[in-house]
Amino acid sequence: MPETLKIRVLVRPKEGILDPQGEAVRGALPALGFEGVRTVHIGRLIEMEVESADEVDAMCRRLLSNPTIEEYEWEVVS
Amino acid sequence: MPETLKIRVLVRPKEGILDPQGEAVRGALPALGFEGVRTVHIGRLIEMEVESADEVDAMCRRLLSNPTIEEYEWEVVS
Amino acid sequence: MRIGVTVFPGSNCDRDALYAIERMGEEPVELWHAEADLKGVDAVIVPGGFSYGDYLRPGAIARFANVMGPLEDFGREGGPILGVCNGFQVLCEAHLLPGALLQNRHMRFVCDRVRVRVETANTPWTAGFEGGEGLTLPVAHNEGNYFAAGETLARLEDEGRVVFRYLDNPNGSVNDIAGVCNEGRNVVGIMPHPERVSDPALGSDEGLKILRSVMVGAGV
Amino acid sequence: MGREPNYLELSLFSVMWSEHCGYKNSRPLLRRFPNEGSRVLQGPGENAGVVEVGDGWALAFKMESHNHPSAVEPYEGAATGVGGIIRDILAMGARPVALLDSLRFGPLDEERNRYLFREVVRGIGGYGNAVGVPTVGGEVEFSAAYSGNPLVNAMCVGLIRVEDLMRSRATGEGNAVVLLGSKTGRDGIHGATFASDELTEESESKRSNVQVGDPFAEKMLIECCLELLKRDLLVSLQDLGAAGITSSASEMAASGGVGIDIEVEKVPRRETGMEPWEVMISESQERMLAVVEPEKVDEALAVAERYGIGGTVVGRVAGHGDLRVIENSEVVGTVSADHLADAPIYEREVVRPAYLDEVQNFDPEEIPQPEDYNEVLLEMLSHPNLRSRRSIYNQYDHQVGTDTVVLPGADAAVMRIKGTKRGFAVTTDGRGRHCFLDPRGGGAATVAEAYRNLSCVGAEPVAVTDCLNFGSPEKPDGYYQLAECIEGMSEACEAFGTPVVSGNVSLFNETDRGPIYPTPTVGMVGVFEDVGRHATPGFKREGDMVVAIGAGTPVSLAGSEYLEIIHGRVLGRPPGPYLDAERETSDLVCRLIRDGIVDTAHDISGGGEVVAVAEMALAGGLGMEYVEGGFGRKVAGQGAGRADVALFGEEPGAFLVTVPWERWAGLQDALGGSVGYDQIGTVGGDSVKIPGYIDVTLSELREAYEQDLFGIPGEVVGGSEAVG
Ligand SMILES: Nc1ncnc2c1ncn2[C@@H]1O[C@H](COP(=O)(O)OP(=O)(O)O)[C@@H](O)[C@H]1O
Ligand SMILES: [Mg+2]
Repeated sequence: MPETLKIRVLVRPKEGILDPQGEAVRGALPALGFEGVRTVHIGRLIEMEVESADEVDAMCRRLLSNPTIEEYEWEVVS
Repeated sequence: MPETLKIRVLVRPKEGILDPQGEAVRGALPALGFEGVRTVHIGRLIEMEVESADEVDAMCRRLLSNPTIEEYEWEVVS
Repeated sequence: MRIGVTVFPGSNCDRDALYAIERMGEEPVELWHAEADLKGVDAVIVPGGFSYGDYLRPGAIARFANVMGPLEDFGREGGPILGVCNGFQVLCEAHLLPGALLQNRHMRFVCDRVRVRVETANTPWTAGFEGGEGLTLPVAHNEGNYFAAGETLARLEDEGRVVFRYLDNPNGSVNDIAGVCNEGRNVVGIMPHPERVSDPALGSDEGLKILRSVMVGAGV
Repeated sequence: MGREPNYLELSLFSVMWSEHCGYKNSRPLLRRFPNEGSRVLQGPGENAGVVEVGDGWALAFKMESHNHPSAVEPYEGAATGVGGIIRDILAMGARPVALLDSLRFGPLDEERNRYLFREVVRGIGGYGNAVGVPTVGGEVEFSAAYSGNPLVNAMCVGLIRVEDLMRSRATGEGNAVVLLGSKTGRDGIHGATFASDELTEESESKRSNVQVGDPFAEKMLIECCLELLKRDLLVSLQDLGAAGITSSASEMAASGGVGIDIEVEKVPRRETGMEPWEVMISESQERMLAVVEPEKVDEALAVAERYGIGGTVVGRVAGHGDLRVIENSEVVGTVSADHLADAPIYEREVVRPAYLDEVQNFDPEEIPQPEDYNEVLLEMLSHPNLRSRRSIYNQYDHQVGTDTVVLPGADAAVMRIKGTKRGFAVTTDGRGRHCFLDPRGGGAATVAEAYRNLSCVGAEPVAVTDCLNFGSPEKPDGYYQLAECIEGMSEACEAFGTPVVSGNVSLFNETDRGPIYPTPTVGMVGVFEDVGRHATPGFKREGDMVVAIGAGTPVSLAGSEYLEIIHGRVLGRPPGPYLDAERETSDLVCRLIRDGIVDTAHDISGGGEVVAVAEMALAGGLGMEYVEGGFGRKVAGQGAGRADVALFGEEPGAFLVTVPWERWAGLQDALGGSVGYDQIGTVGGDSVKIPGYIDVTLSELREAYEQDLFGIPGEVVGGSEAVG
């Protein structure tokens, strides 16, 4: 079996796109006694084991994120 | 205004927990023309600006993750 | 008239759409996701449901299914396509329609009946209406909050491509948008479910008028 | 078995003989339930009960609890509860067409209870909506008795042609045993039950045994199994529930009088290093076990592939009567299937608890009468136990399938059967407080309430499924409550002609705060010959006469919502049951609807007559004005005396219906007999008016009634729900 690479992809809402989950979490924090949190944004974490990293960027662009509303970054973790 | 720290939290299903999203994506990839992907796991990315990192761990435990089925890690990004 | 209904893994309003077409007296044709074949249909409905569980993002995976190739060609060549709910999400993901459907602003799934206005009769799926008519239609979705970036939105409005607008917005959609069409006006996406109100036995058949409109355009 | 069992065999026994699978505390009591009737095609003992509707159609239905998993992880606990009950229906060969949820939580002023409530509702919606089965009804109540021990009971109804009924009976030596659906992981295997030296404390905290639902996999499993049945490829079908392959295989073997060999290494796994016993008892979700004739195996596996789900031959039907576990050709465990499926039984003495005398000792004279009846009505309507459930059921897709004729919010859901004029109605009901105050009476009242709810949509009630949620049967109070509730339910089922055809038991519902209220919940199904002839509670026409119909049974504050909400007391012994009179009244209302005389009906239930009127007014968007002296049912002299008793008191067996003037004569002809009735007022205007007592506008009523159940001001979110 070929060696595999561990890839980590982070997908987040583009700036200016509504992020109701992030809003809700930020709003809930003070009541829990957590002060001093300015912003919260919630996105997706995708971790994969792949045989080659060649297609990772295409996957991110075409499948794992929706460019209309999201941006992504990825890296090889190990 | 005090300086803020950028925090990144990654939340993923605990070991042994079914990850239906990851399974479904992995299962669909070959048909979409993406070969060579062995495993896919999907979790949450949370990015925050905070005034201090003191309480980040407590926040992860109490609000940002569900400790029954999820694990988390966090770091100061900048 | 032969009207196709795509069936993706996880579609769950496919049978309802097929049934509504049958009630119209037309011929329903099932279009299985794995087959790259539209079987010569005259129009296509991409039904609601949870294709691939809505995992990752609603419509994100379905958009790559084999049936989508010929469907995209059909759409580009002017064939009438109606995407309902998850079908709307699939068509946006496939770039047959502009914009995206975000999570409902209140972050809850919403199943309800809402008032909607038909904004234009100039699409194959609204040809049977006068513009401005009101309808009561069921909604059932978690990601129905329509979003399009500034210029795209402005163009949609300028070109009269907002096809349906909510009178009581259930999800936070920009400009109360409930449905839009493509530049060619033949591809329409709508969040509410016309097929759920196509039978007087369930209290209303207001939705049939949308499904029947496609026959007006086809000169049937 | 003649020798010491090995570790694997012990673990099989241990799970199979747990209360959940073996019913060792409840089985003797359950025999009391009547379960025969002319429409019954399948009584208890199968995956679900089945009744005949007509025109060749039948309904399979069952209710099941997922209380404990939901207390630990509410979203997934509720979701997998829905998934599990759907597979029970599927195992009968039926297409699941309706879901209902019967829920209990502690009061919403506690954060943990709010969290459990919100997540359970999200979980039910998350699963049911995606799997494409409409959630058409249910019920919910809040009481301190359920704090920390929520009840999550899910019911599913499936539709099937009579000739297509499937049974979970393995037959035919040499037939293949096929595992369908998701891969097997360590889900639901509790390190605590099976001390295993491999698992260190650290690895325990890093991993989780909680089951996570995959509605997408379930949807594909449903379509796959229905296709297999349509193509006649199955000998037998069984869902995998508690105790996984062990329980399914041994039940299939025992009921077919055969044995089954499982080749454990063939079971597809999600995790590495699983031991045979782990594979055998894993509770991984979204799996089914099928028996297939050898020559049909290839076609069956091809169907599974078309639907993108796993399909693997994991064993054979054998001539011996054992469940044998084989790993790489070596037998690693053998137990007699009969033996496994036949857990030992405990019978206990039934002793009346002392608390009953205390709580039943109630003097209504101690209760002060209200000064402002408007305020009381508004306070009652805004209480979580009486408030509109819209904020719950609007999170459930209740229309997918386009068969829902009467949507949630009525007394029962009404469903049609496409291609026929027929239909069915379904409701779930439970009366925990009443069962606590009087277990036998409460058990009967639970069944009677369901019967009324079906009657007032116009359906003919036919059969019952139930879920017995109780505290510990090992304590005398708990055992008494269980035995007495069953007795009361049985008496009512006999009187009403509605046999119990399926059910489920959930015992040991206790926390350090004590046991829950004894809460048997009932799911009842009724049928229509003409589903077009149904009624709903909402007022429909200005000028309709509002008529109260009753059996002349007493109205009382004992155990009422009014007593608890307004006066903070849970006391008294609610009147009844009066089973014959209740049946007569209910049947009469049903007949009025079937004959087309009445299209608006509602039973008088929690909150009493005025709450019922307010609900009818709000549902229809029309007010009502009482005739002078009409308040408080005069029906057979009830409600005389105190106004609060008349207005807010509860009673078994009373209804409100409306008719236009032109049908008044028809109504009177039909009523006559021993059932009492009175015209109490007229539909119209935009307020509810009872001269001398109540005058509230619809918008005031709506403001109280339509508050969001989840929108508690200043609430705090916990866990992952805000993010997940
Ligand atoms: N948990 C729930 N899920 C779905 N529907 C519900 C739920 N709770 C209540 N409902 C809907 O609201 C209606 C009224 O509920 P309830 O007041 O308990 O009715 P009743 O007193 O007639 O038994 C139910 O029949 C059902 O349609
Ligand atoms: Mg009722």
